[in-house]
Amino acid sequence: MSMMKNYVVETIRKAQMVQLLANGKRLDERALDQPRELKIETGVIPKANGSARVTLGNTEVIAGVKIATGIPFPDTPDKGILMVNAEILPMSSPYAEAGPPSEDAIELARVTDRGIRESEMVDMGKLSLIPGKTVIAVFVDCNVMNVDGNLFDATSYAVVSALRTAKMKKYVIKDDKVEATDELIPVPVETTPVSVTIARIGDRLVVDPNAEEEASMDMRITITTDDNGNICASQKGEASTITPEQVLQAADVSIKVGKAIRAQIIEATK
Amino acid sequence: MSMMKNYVVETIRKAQMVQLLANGKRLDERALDQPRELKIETGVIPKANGSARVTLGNTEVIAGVKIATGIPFPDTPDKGILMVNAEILPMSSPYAEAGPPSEDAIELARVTDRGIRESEMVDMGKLSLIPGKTVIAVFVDCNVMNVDGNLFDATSYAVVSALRTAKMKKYVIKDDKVEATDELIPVPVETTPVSVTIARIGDRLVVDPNAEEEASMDMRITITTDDNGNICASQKGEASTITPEQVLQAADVSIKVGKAIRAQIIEATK
Amino acid sequence: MSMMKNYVVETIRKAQMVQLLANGKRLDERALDQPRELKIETGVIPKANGSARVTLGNTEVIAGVKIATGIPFPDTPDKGILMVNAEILPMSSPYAEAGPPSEDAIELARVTDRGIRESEMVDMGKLSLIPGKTVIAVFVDCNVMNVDGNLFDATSYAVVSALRTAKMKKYVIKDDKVEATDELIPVPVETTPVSVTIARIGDRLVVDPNAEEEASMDMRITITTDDNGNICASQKGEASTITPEQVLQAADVSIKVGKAIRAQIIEATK
Amino acid sequence: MKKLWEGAQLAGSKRKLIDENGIRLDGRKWNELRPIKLQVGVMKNADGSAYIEWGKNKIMAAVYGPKEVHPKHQVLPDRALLRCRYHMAPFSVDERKNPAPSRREIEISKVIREALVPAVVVEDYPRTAIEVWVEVLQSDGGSRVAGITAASLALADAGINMRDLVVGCSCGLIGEQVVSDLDDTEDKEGNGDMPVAIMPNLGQVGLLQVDGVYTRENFQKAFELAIEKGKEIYLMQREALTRRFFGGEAQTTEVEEGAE
Amino acid sequence: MKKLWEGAQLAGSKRKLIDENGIRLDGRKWNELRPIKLQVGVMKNADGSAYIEWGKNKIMAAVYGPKEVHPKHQVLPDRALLRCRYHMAPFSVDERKNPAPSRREIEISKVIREALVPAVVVEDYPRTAIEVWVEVLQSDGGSRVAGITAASLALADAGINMRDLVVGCSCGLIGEQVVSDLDDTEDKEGNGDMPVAIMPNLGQVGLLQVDGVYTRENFQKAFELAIEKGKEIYLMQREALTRRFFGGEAQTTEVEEGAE
Amino acid sequence: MKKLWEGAQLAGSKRKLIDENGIRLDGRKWNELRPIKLQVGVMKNADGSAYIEWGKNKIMAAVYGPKEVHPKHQVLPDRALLRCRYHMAPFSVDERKNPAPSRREIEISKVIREALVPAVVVEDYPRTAIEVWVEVLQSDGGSRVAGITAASLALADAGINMRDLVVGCSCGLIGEQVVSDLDDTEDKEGNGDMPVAIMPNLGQVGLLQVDGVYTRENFQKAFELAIEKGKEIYLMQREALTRRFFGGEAQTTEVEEGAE
Repeated sequence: MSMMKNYVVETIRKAQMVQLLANGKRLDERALDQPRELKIETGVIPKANGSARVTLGNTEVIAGVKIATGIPFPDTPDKGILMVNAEILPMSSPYAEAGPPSEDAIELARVTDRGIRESEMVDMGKLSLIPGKTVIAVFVDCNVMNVDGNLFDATSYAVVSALRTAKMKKYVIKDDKVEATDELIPVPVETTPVSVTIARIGDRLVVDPNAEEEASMDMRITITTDDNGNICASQKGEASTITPEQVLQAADVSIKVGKAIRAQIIEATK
Repeated sequence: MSMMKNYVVETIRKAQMVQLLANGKRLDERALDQPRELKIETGVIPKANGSARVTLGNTEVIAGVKIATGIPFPDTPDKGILMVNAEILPMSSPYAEAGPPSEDAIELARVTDRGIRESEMVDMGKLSLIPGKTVIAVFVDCNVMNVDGNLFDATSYAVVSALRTAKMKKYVIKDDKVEATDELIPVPVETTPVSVTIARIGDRLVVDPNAEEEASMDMRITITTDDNGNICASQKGEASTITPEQVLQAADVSIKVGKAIRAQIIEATK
Repeated sequence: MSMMKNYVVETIRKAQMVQLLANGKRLDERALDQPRELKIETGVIPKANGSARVTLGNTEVIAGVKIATGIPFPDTPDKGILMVNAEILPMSSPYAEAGPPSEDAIELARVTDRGIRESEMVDMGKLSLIPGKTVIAVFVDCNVMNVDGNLFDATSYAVVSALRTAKMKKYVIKDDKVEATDELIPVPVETTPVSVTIARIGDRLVVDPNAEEEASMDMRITITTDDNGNICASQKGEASTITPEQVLQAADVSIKVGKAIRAQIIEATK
Repeated sequence: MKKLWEGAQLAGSKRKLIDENGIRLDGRKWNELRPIKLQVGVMKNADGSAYIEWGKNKIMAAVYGPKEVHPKHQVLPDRALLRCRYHMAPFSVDERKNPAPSRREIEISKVIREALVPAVVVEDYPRTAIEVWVEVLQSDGGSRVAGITAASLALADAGINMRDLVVGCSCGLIGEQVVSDLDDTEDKEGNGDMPVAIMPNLGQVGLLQVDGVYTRENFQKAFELAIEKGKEIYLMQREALTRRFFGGEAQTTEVEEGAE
Repeated sequence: MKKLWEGAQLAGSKRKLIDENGIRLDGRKWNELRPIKLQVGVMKNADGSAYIEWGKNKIMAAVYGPKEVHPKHQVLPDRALLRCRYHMAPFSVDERKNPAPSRREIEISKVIREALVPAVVVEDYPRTAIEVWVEVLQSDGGSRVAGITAASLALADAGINMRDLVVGCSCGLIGEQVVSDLDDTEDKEGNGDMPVAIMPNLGQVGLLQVDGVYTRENFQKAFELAIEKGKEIYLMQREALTRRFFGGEAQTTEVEEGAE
Repeated sequence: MKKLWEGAQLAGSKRKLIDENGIRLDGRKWNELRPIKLQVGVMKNADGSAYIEWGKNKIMAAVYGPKEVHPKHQVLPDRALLRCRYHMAPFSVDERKNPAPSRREIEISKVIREALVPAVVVEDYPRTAIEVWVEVLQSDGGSRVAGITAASLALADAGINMRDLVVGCSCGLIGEQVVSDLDDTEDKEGNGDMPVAIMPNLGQVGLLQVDGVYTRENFQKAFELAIEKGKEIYLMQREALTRRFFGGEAQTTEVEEGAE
């Protein structure tokens, strides 16, 4: 009975959503290109070298940065190591499950990682200490605490905010050995990549879909831009297609919306 | 049919057990604080550095010690390594299964480990060879061969007996290098921790429950004591509670019963 | 309906097969001791150090060799490392599955490995660079692409052909350090082991069973011989038995058939 | 008081964990608690949730259920199946922790579950599952008892029928001195840790684990202290629930330990 | 043309990936494809299959289905379940790859599936599974788009009803120069890679991923170039299918890129 | 006899495994067995069990069943499903073994199962599972044949209908000399190992594996020797079963090899 009722409610909501969208409106009264309220709190995990708690509407992600020395990869002997990992906690939604990372969690981590890496946010060359032997390794782990759509952007903002505020030990080289000093310095950040995710519902593109909108969307595209408004990463999602025109339209929206969000992230992480 | 018969038999046995316990008696005629017959055979696995086969009633456990040199953990550079592991073999009971260690096997290993570690049975400082670089690593693996209740105590007695009789190579340091000599010396044992497990059936506490008693128990508590009768580890088990009075009562029982068992272990492992 | 039809067809085919075999004939008109057409193509994976694509009838296997330097096993400090691995790709048959290697894939890899290793095909002593420190490690990975019976022989021929044509860097020792030169030299091959698999259907032994024959066989035996016609590995398979006479008969068949196949492999890998 | 200090010395601690005046490194007396903050109803999706800060512990607990059981063969015909996962975020400890569950986390998940089940009226929810997720965002001494304390609030917040709340506190030893509520340093460099969880109104103990070497006397003293402190924290739990259900917005219950 | 060369320099490439005359290391112009060979119907057991060689990529795709779904609970009542695995053979790359699926392979399997599903008339096969296996035998730049290109041929070869073929091409950046179809070296030492998969007749994009830093203008240029080149490869797909179904024996379609 | 010694030398053995008089390191002649002890019915819970000491091998085999099959989809409608696990205790070998099953253990489990199934009247137990657990407590040469020998006794002890017992023996080469029943040292430093399992009354071979390089003549000699020695051990199996069922208490059958 109650499931039937839910189903009816859901069908009505969806019809309502599509009708509203035809008039350029959304159920939660946002404009089509308007993201939900973004809140950023940094330093929430003092034991981490950097951390941030981000809420994007009701979607909540906590990112923590851990920094240590490590051995460089053989093909990049003079570059540091950056790894972004994400777990969609079982507490985050009735559909999430405990266990090894799902396909969705792996995609989330890799797309987030790509936005950071490809924008060259962190100057990896500056993380090299003794080329081929010792570099600085930066691990960013993300806990998705609550799911209400658009994990990609919330996770990306959390990682960027955590990295922008992370402090690491200053290392010096003495007699070919790496020594940690007591001085704390920031991670060498060069740009602030901003991910913007756009969903297509019916034939309309909407920015920052919430869970209800995601349930009705048939396509998702995430586009990340850097300080110069250049596009540095993208990922089309869902088992469906997008037209070439919509890709270019999404790019323009991402550049525009990204600019405003970047200002907000920079403000919150000064 | 046969299952129904078993169910009837079981219900009758349980009623009988509770009635007997009310009169301070057990189905197998033991006193409430009387453990089953304990047999300890050492040196059963000559290829191991130490070993013991313990039977506690029909519960049977074989423990084997392997000793090698290793690298110390970063936070304890001047201490050796001790690891206790346990497998509840699929042959040990109709309910055990092959596969990765179950939650029960992990708890069994960790509680056994805790009794050994916290009592400081093995002087870990004496297992250090070159601080920060080389230490002696002691692995104790336990095979639960047959399950008839109270794995905690049987496993603990097997580990303690194996360690008490283990022989390791004497190592010497030459030119900053560790060299093994032909001399065999005992593992530096400082005390003999004894685990005593107590079950509550109805409102009675009984020592060393067998499988039939475990099926009727609603609470289990394991308390480990050292040579001085000090309490060095404990674990309450089962999804149920114990009263504070019962905890203290169990502590007293554990000290008393532990003393007798310790004498028996020492005798068997001289 | 279609399954029933298949079942009927299968039963008729099988009856036909057994009747034919009684007259020394096979459904595909081969003689009992006649393997299917063997095709060997080498160098199919230029990025590998050696490679071969083998088809034995419709069974197809691709083997690729990767060679690198490594640390020797402690018990063979002056010998190189050889590892043979096999994956039965999910695309290879409707019955194969994705996931960790099945029992069948593990047996396939180990039996193939054994034939190479026990025949001493590769002179492992010549793969030692600095005893106890650096040796050459040879990895052979096999992809079973299509299954039509007798994976053992097809996989073995692919591995042998890939190894016979593999080229590795010549290494020199300078100041106790291993240096790779630009010169490419062959892997030190000493003999050419040939695996011959024989199935028993009814009371007849047939060489190189195809999938249809395997479905009707009740026993399988694989015997590997070297250049001198010596027997260097064997594996009886399937949950059934073989008579001692059949073992000896199979040995003779393997020596005879193996000789012809060896000539073909050597010709194809010159 | 000298005795305390000697005890700490004898145990080989590198630092004096308690000074000549019986004051601990963070300024607490032997029987004081670290600051505790509790918030109930903080997660949007979960059926119930609670957040606890206890010393440097930052722990989120969330509950889903009663819900359908998957896989089916785990269904209990006469009661709810309670699942529990205690998990540490990779950034929660000094050195990054592998996100896969460790043996330690598997054991703690088990003892937390065993402490919570007796408080839940599981027979009211036959054939269902109740899931309790405890996520340690930052870890300090006593994270398992903090997790239990939050988890039982999350169960209450989810409207699950309960016989009592469950509340935990860990006491232990510095040298031969019994102390309450060890922090990370005291846990590592001290001489014993005894996490205890109780159902305060029913006078029952649901979790008891012991590390260290206790005389019979100290064992009892530490155990009884843990119960006593648990009862104090229970008052904070009640306060937090009251604010949740009668105080409108989810609010923080922050009770600083008064003088003893 | 000088600009191109400077661009490549600025990006810190060790080699000049494009010379003063706009010619790439392998002799191609900025908008040329590497040689592509296609064969359909090459595997005996699979219901459909296709083999592609594209530059140094050597990739086999095979399809099984529609078939029964196991485990049952994954059945989709109104359409087929499409499974997809993109996997690299251990010998396919310079350094031996562990055969267990990496995170990269899991992600690529997902995006390939999401690019193929819209092309399959999944509603024609309710309650069944269609399995697509993509095995990279030798890897070069663009293996995922090559895999998609082969996989959609394998689906067609299996007789699965399709709305359109799916065809992919990857374009990208060397310095600030947009180039088509990056090979392994250009992918690693160049400045951006943008794999795109399209349904050419329906004018739809099924896969889009972007690496690198693109101005808005270059983004559009690379994206549109990928679509244009995809349409060229589609002609090769058609040719390969025609040979498969009307040319008797499975034959190789080998189309070398002409001058632009 | 000189020939033997040369053979051992040629093969690069560090020690002479056989001396000038044809005597092996442990004093055995070429065709002697190590001491074997058998005990049937030693485990309390298992439906059947047997313990074997063979040289330094110490192996326990236990059988459960016929029992219900889980998961259901593995049910065989017309016969019993026989499961088998050969497992080595971590302390069973010189260097501690990881308790997770190795590829070697998985293969040996398979060949042991394939040697046992033909001896079990599986069609008498349709839709059931029979589980055979072989645990190597201490390992020496020939542990798989020792395991089979014990496992078939455990099956008999469980009252499972059998066509014959299964008994194994491993023969092999030291240099060019065929020898019976290699111990660990001979297995590692010798020149070949050939484990064979037979059903002695039915004259059938259920397991045959070969390592080493054998002339056709030596192959036959070693194989026939393994069968001959297997038949000797079969007498010990019968003796052990007789004691089990007619001799009251579980007793040890200990047969020392006489002169040949």
